[in-house]
Amino acid sequence: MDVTLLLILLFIGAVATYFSGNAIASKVALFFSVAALGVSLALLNQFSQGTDISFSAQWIKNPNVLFALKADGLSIAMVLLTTALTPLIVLSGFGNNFNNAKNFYALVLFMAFAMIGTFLASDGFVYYIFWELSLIPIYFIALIWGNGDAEARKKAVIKFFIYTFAGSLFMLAAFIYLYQKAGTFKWDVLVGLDLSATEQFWIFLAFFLAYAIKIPLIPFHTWQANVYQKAPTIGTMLLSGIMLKMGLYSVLRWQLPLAPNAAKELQYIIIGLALAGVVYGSIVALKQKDLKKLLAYSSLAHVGLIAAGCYAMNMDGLRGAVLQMIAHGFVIVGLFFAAEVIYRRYETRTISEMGGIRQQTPKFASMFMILVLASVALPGTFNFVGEFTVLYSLSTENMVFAVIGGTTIILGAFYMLRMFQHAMLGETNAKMFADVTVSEGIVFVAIIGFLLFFGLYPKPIIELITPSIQEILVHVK
Amino acid sequence: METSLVLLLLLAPFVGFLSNVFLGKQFGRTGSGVLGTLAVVASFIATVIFFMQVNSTKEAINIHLFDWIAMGKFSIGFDILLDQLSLLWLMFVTGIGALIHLYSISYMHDDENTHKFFSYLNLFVFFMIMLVAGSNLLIMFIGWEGVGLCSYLLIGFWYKNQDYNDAAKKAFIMNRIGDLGFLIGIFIIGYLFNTLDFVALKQAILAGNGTANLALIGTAALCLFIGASGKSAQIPLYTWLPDAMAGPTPVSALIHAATMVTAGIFMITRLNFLFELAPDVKMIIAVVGVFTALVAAAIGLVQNDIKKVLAYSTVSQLGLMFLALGLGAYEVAVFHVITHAFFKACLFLGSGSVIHALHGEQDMRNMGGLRKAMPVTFITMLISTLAISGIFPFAGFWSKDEILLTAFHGNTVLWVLGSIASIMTAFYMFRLMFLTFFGEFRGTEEQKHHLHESPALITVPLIVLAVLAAIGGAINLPGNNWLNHYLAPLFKGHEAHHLDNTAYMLMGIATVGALIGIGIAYSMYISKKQVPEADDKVQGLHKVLANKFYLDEIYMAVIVKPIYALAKFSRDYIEKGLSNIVFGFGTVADGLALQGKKMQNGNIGFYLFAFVFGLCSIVYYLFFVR
Amino acid sequence: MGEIIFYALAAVTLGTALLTIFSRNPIHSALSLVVCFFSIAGHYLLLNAQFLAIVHIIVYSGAIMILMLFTIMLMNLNKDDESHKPIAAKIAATIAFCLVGLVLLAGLLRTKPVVESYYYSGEDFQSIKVLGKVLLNEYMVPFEFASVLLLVAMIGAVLISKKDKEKSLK
Amino acid sequence: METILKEIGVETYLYLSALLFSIGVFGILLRRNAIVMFMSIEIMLNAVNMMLVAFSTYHQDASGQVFVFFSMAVAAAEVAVGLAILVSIFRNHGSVDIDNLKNLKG
Repeated sequence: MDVTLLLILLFIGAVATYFSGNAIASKVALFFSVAALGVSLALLNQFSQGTDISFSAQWIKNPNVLFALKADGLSIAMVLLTTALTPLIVLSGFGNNFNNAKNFYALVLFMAFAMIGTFLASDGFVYYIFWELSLIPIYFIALIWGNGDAEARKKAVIKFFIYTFAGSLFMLAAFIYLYQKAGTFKWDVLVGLDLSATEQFWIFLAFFLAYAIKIPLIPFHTWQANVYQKAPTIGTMLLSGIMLKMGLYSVLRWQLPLAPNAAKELQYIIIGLALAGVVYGSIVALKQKDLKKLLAYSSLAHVGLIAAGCYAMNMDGLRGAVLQMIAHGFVIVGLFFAAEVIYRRYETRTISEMGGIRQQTPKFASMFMILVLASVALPGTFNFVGEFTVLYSLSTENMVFAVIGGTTIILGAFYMLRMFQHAMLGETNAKMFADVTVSEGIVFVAIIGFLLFFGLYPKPIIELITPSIQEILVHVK
Repeated sequence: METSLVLLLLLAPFVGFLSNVFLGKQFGRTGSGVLGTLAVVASFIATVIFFMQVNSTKEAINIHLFDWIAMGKFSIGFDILLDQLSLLWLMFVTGIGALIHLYSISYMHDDENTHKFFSYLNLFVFFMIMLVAGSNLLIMFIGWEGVGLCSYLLIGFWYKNQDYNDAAKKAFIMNRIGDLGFLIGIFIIGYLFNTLDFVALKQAILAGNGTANLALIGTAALCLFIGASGKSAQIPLYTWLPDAMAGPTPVSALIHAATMVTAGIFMITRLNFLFELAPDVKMIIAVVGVFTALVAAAIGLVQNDIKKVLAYSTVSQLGLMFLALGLGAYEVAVFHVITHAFFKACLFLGSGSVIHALHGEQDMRNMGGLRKAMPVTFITMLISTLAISGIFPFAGFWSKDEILLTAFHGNTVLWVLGSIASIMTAFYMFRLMFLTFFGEFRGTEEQKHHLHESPALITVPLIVLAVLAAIGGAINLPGNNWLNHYLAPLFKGHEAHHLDNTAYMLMGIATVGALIGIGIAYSMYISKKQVPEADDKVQGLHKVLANKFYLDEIYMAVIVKPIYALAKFSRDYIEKGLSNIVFGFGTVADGLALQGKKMQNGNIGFYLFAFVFGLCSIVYYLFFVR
Repeated sequence: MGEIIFYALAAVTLGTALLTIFSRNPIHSALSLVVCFFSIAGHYLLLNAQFLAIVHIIVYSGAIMILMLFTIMLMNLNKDDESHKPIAAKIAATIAFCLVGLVLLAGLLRTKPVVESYYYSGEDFQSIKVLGKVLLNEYMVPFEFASVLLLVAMIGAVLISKKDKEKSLK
Repeated sequence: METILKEIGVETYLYLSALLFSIGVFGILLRRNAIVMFMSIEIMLNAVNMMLVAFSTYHQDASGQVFVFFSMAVAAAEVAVGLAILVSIFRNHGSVDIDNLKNLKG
């Protein structure tokens, strides 16, 4: 058994969902996503027993492209993040009625397929294909099933598409250049190349543009808030929960090992940019009226911190970044789902039109509260483990970084609690708020359970990712 | 055996929390209260057992539960350290905690969310135990943030009132400002010593490893102190504590008087070996402490809300404790923490009893003459008031006197300021007593009709605490110094002061000062029967004090408003601007296309000319350039 | 002798070419061009390419120019009705003329060293017989393609110049 | 058989054809009558043909002449189609003045 099984399963799932009826599409998609989760857990089991679950075969002779999928701890962790979130994301759609549900869920599964491919690919060409492939489903999901004015949505989504696509083109150029030098796209060979300082500089910048737009770092983030707001919540979850992590993962997997010297050269500038994103995102989030937009900016702040950890380029930074990626993936999905749960009942995303929900559904309020607390990295949640590690790594680089990055502790609490107060507390709302349904409850409980368990016992994940991070660090140093 | 007992100590309140969250409604209001109380009592019993053991063996108990976070150069275990200091703290955390739980059964009986209240209280105790018993800085930080969370939840317990929610949010965020300092301190310590474990840290410092960079150690100590000042409400982060009185009164007693706010003192005491390396920071601590004591006492002089008076009194007393810490007299600070926990908890619970009797009335101008209606409350509060004022032989006398004695030996200016603060304490506390319990009742007829002594569940904790407030000083009487000996393993040979003439003189001065304060209060509120004026009539210094030196307004104008303005500006302009830059690329491409379109003007002559020109260029290149 | 004939022919060629482009009347242009083509055929003869000279006369002077004359007459363009081009176009045309001339001449001047080394071996390479062999052996496929091309051009010309039926009905 | 090249050299032919080509360019830019422009194109084509023939003789290689042969075939085809197009344009517009034909304008 190797990792191709996972890809095949998800692809078949997407096709099967497409050919199933609209009525059962969500269930078919759920079945396949759960199956994918099971397979990925089985793969994890094999991997931890030392079995090699990588896959490699010649795909194209000229240019020399290998269909190479490499599963190390880091990839498996990201794959598990995807396969664990996909069922939850599919399940979270159970409360919505989508037109052409079969197309919708097929796209969701297809997106999971492409993202897993991105996480696994160890051949630059294959990686690039999966990277761009993941853009297509989310484009249609946001465009067709999004909300709000159709013209504004179209504008936002097309901007997103062109923006990210344009950024990726530079990455493609960098890959082609590397191919010229190496005669192959294979990761192992590419990272072993001996590149001059100038070459590294340009390659770093080319990759940086692609990733800075995807992650996003300021000032490349302008697509984010609008798309998050306009996309259907499932699309937002896919984007914020997993797709952002593609950019961060790629920084670790491709950018840093390929151009380590350039990365060191530009380290302070980029960490500065990332941390500016932390502060800026937090401050902009303070005055957002739309709940989804607020969460989008909070996401901007959090990924800024993760990116800073990546570019700190030491053990703690990278490890903390990976932990925080996973933690943030879960918590942001939970938070967007909470926004969706409110929307289903109140038909609004404007915070000032909510309020007083806690009295009506104490259960939902408690779960939302825990997610908010996880998002502000309260110790005991998984987010704290990641955030602490990242901040510590920054402090070993430069204490000023840690202080600036640490403002997220204060500002994050500021905007999240402010939002929570106005959305959930206060006098009982006149509008009816039905209690959470079973499917909604499962999503929340699964996410919260994950965050709390690994908050206290992150050791399995740390042990899973550490060897591969060490391998990356070997190339970086 | 030890491990399971530790688990009992740690998890009993957590189990109480869980069962109250999930099953609290089924238990009923009393049931959930009893459950919560029993959970804390279980912890208390476990603590007592450990206390006896450690007291006899003199050896700390260190238990490794599991590995938590692995860092690059060190790993952080989920470890519990039960030594003299943490057990002492646990004793009064769980002990007073149990009493306050008991009290709350009656106090919160009429609330619709009683089970939630108890679950939060249990959770608080759980986190407080973590804070105290954690064997490294990060476990302590879990507890540290956790108690902040519980404080947030309990201040905003009546969440329908947005003012209360604001107070809760303010408390949480101001705490977090301190927490950032704490975290930075942790980072520096980890960076310098490659460990966060207290025992290892102490060994490293005593062995002189990693202590070369004194400036960095000083920074770490300062950052940790910022953390402490956030949690323990010192200048400039104290403004959340008076607002925190929005929570139910037992919460104020437990969290905002007896336990959580002393976490800062605990942390500094815990890391005393580190602070000893940073004398400058110690000086800062002492100065901040004494100024906090003064400022808070001054504000306390004119407050009319009974709980606000107590809140400022707490801030002021905490300031005195920090003064002691800054002077290196850690055991003195610990002593005052303990006595303060007794009498301040008693005072808060007493004020709760009064508020309960008056159906939520908190303004002292509408009280008076309650002495006859509520004798038990009156007596217990009187004892505690005498204790806090530093009247012989109550507990506060001994501890406060030791602080002042230390200050006198350390720095006379600090002593003078500390003494002034303590005279003011005597004044405003007796002002509170006189306004509340003496004279005529000034409330409505309806309230007067319902005046009653509180039930036993309320009075019993009061009596217990009052007794402790009366005799609590016995744990560290001069000459006996049990506490000093008990804590001796923690500190680097700090000699207790001998009872010499100076000491007697200072005791005399302190007592006389306290009596002067009481006398002024007596003459104003008993002899002249003054009642504080309405808020809008006060003037001059009085007005400044009544408005708390306008500190909240200043913070609002200097910090919060600019951040909001920046947020609005960013949202409305910077975001749009950045977005327009991105769209700008599109616009430029569009414009170029338009220009290019113009070139396709359909004029064949022009095309041909361009063609010929291109041809010439190619030929030129082929023949002349290459 | 040959030199004189060459220069006379060259003068005729250039002169009629200039006449072609400067004549107001398209008919005059066409007639000048016919003369021009004949002089070019003379050049071919000078260069010993008799077959090409004949083909040239047949194709150009015969077929193409007749076709053009017919077209001109069909369009009734034999009167001088062409309005003047703007002065800018004239300047542009002059500039282009100078530019092309300059570049080409300058380019060709540079090739002089190679060009000078002419010698004549006396081998027969351009008689009809040889050309026929080359054409139908070496250039067999292009030759066939050329015939296809002509066929297609014929069909295309007929189709394009056919009257649009619907339009004529209107 | 002796050729003219012995006397004047191939370069003279090159100058001649270059000048002829330039005249063609001149004409095509100067005139706006599509038919005269056509004639200019023919002049240019012939300039090139002439050069090809000159070189063919110079190198004593038949290929150059074969090429001219093909070039003539193409020219014939071009003229046929081009004139057909012109006729069709004339029918629709009533003139062959290229300044009136601006449908290509973007």
